[in-house]
Amino acid sequence: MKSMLRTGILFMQNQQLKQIVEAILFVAEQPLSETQLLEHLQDQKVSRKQLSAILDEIAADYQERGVQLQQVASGYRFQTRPELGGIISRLWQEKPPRYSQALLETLALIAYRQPITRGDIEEIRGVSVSSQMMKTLLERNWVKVVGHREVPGRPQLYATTAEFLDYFSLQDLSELPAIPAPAEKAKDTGQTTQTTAETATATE
Amino acid sequence: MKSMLRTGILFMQNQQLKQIVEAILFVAEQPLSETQLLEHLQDQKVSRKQLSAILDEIAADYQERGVQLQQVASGYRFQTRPELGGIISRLWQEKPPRYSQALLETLALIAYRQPITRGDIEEIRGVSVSSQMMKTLLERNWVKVVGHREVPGRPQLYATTAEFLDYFSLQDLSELPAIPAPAEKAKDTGQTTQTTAETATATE
Amino acid sequence: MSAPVSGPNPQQQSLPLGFVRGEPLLDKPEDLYIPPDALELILDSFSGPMDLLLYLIRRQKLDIIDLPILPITRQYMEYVDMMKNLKLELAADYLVMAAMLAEIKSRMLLPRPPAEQDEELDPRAELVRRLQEYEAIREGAQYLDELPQTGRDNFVAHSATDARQYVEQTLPDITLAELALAFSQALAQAELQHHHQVHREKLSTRARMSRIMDMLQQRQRLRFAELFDVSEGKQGVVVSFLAVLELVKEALIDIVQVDAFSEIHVTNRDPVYAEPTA
Repeated sequence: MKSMLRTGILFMQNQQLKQIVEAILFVAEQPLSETQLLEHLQDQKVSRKQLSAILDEIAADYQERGVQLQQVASGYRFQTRPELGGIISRLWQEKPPRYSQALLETLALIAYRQPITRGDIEEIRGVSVSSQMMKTLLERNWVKVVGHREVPGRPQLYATTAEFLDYFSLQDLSELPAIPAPAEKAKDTGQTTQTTAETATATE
Repeated sequence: MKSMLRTGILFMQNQQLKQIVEAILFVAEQPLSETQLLEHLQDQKVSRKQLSAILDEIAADYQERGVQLQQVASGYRFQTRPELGGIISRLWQEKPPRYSQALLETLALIAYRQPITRGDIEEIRGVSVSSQMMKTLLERNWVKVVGHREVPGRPQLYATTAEFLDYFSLQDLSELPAIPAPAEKAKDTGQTTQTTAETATATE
Repeated sequence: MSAPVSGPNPQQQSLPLGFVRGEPLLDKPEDLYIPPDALELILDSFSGPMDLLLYLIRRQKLDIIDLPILPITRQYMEYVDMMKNLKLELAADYLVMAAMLAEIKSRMLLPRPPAEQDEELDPRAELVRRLQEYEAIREGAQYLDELPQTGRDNFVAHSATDARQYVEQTLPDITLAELALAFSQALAQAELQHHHQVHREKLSTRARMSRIMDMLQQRQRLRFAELFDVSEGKQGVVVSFLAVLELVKEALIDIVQVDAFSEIHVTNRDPVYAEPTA
């Protein structure tokens, strides 16, 4: 009878200790070592051995859960299951940014007027083309340098890449939508819209 | 045999969903609403009903653990058992903030009698409300300006926020313990009283 | 209005005043004697004149509804007088209340014509209303203080995660339609800037150059004849020819003829150009 009572108390204590250790680990900003945990549990008079057992129990409890008790160099911490990384990462997934009008026009000029130098683009657009913009297009692998124009300074000539065609699901450049001549554009808005709409559908 | 298999697959799916929901809630920086959770689970094709059941299961799983699933105004979050507060707060050197009687009274007036102007607060408390105190409440995001009363000077109307409810682990204002309704103003009709009470309920 | 504010409730009476530096300040100044150096503490312990007023009423176990204005005013004034001597700036709000109490008192002391008496409200009514509301709010403040607070009673649980490494950097999307639109916008811009005719002329050769380069991008080697479209007429052939010459001049293409009178081929210049060392 007495021993049953004692077991009961021990169970209670054990459960409460588990709760405390668990809660501390979930609230701490850093992993906690056994020594640090023992310090926090001074008032509970826990032995190192007892703590080890409790940590083992917690680890077992969380074996099949979304987060697990993990021992790392500086101690214990809870961590999400490794295989959930992909799904969880959506929490931080940001909406893709948008390219500026300047970048779109630069890319369009390279696509429709390749091979073309930065100077050519600047002349047509009437504003300077930033190095950052060219870098973005080169990094995206939509644009590459195909040569140099043999004039003073030997400016690089830009052209579009196979990746560019792939991205827009084009077989070759001749499939680029026809552009209404600038003069007609003002009158012929209906046509433009249609072309645009068709192409848009084809792209998706 | 087939049905056993099917049950097995369902169990698997359910367990995995539980793991995902659990993990997401443990790493999210803010409480997550059911709608937000459903968004994160788009690929898993979870219905709202299914999610509700999963959340119930998780809540039950954690019933006796050191941390528990808690529903607050802006959604679900895991938080430590209330009775462990004392032990856990000792982990940090700094004492948890204690709010002055003046601040609590001001906050209570806004919570129970919202929307309310600073003038109203001053009238009831018989003392001018310092700008510092309003700044503290606004900076803690417990209180926000929800409009202006259309009287000369157009004083700002204050109301409590979802963060206020989250802080006190409340889901909505109706969970605040009831206090006696405001007495009618000597000159006014009973209309005023009723309006105030209704508005307070409708706000959140 | 349903809840009458009960006066002699010892439970409530002991709650409101709170603590002054850890010492409960309940019925201590029973006879209203306040040692001068304790005044500041007492001021701090009341959150305002309503608080003090309520304290005085409760201490006397009096009912708010039947506010005994004369003794309360007298006691209140004694407090305020002491404050005035010591901490005037702190007592400003208390003075306003003192004035209000004095006004109510005087109105109650003055005899009134019987006709007026029916209509006019009890001068205490407004103060009673505010006291009742204040008492309710103080109850609410008490409730708030007792609610579990995040960071005091419960703590938000967080788990570490390695999931951040799976966050993909998403790149902006463009549709063909956007690209085409951007091109026509760039051209429209150019139209505004350049003289119409010069521009046209220049573009036609350059467009043909691009087309030849385009063709060479898809196929390394083209027959010379493929560069010309007879349906374009003489002018078209001339433009194509000029474009080829320009491309050769700019060293972008090579023209190859193995033997005399054999087929002429146009090839892309050395692919080495694509490399950064070029």
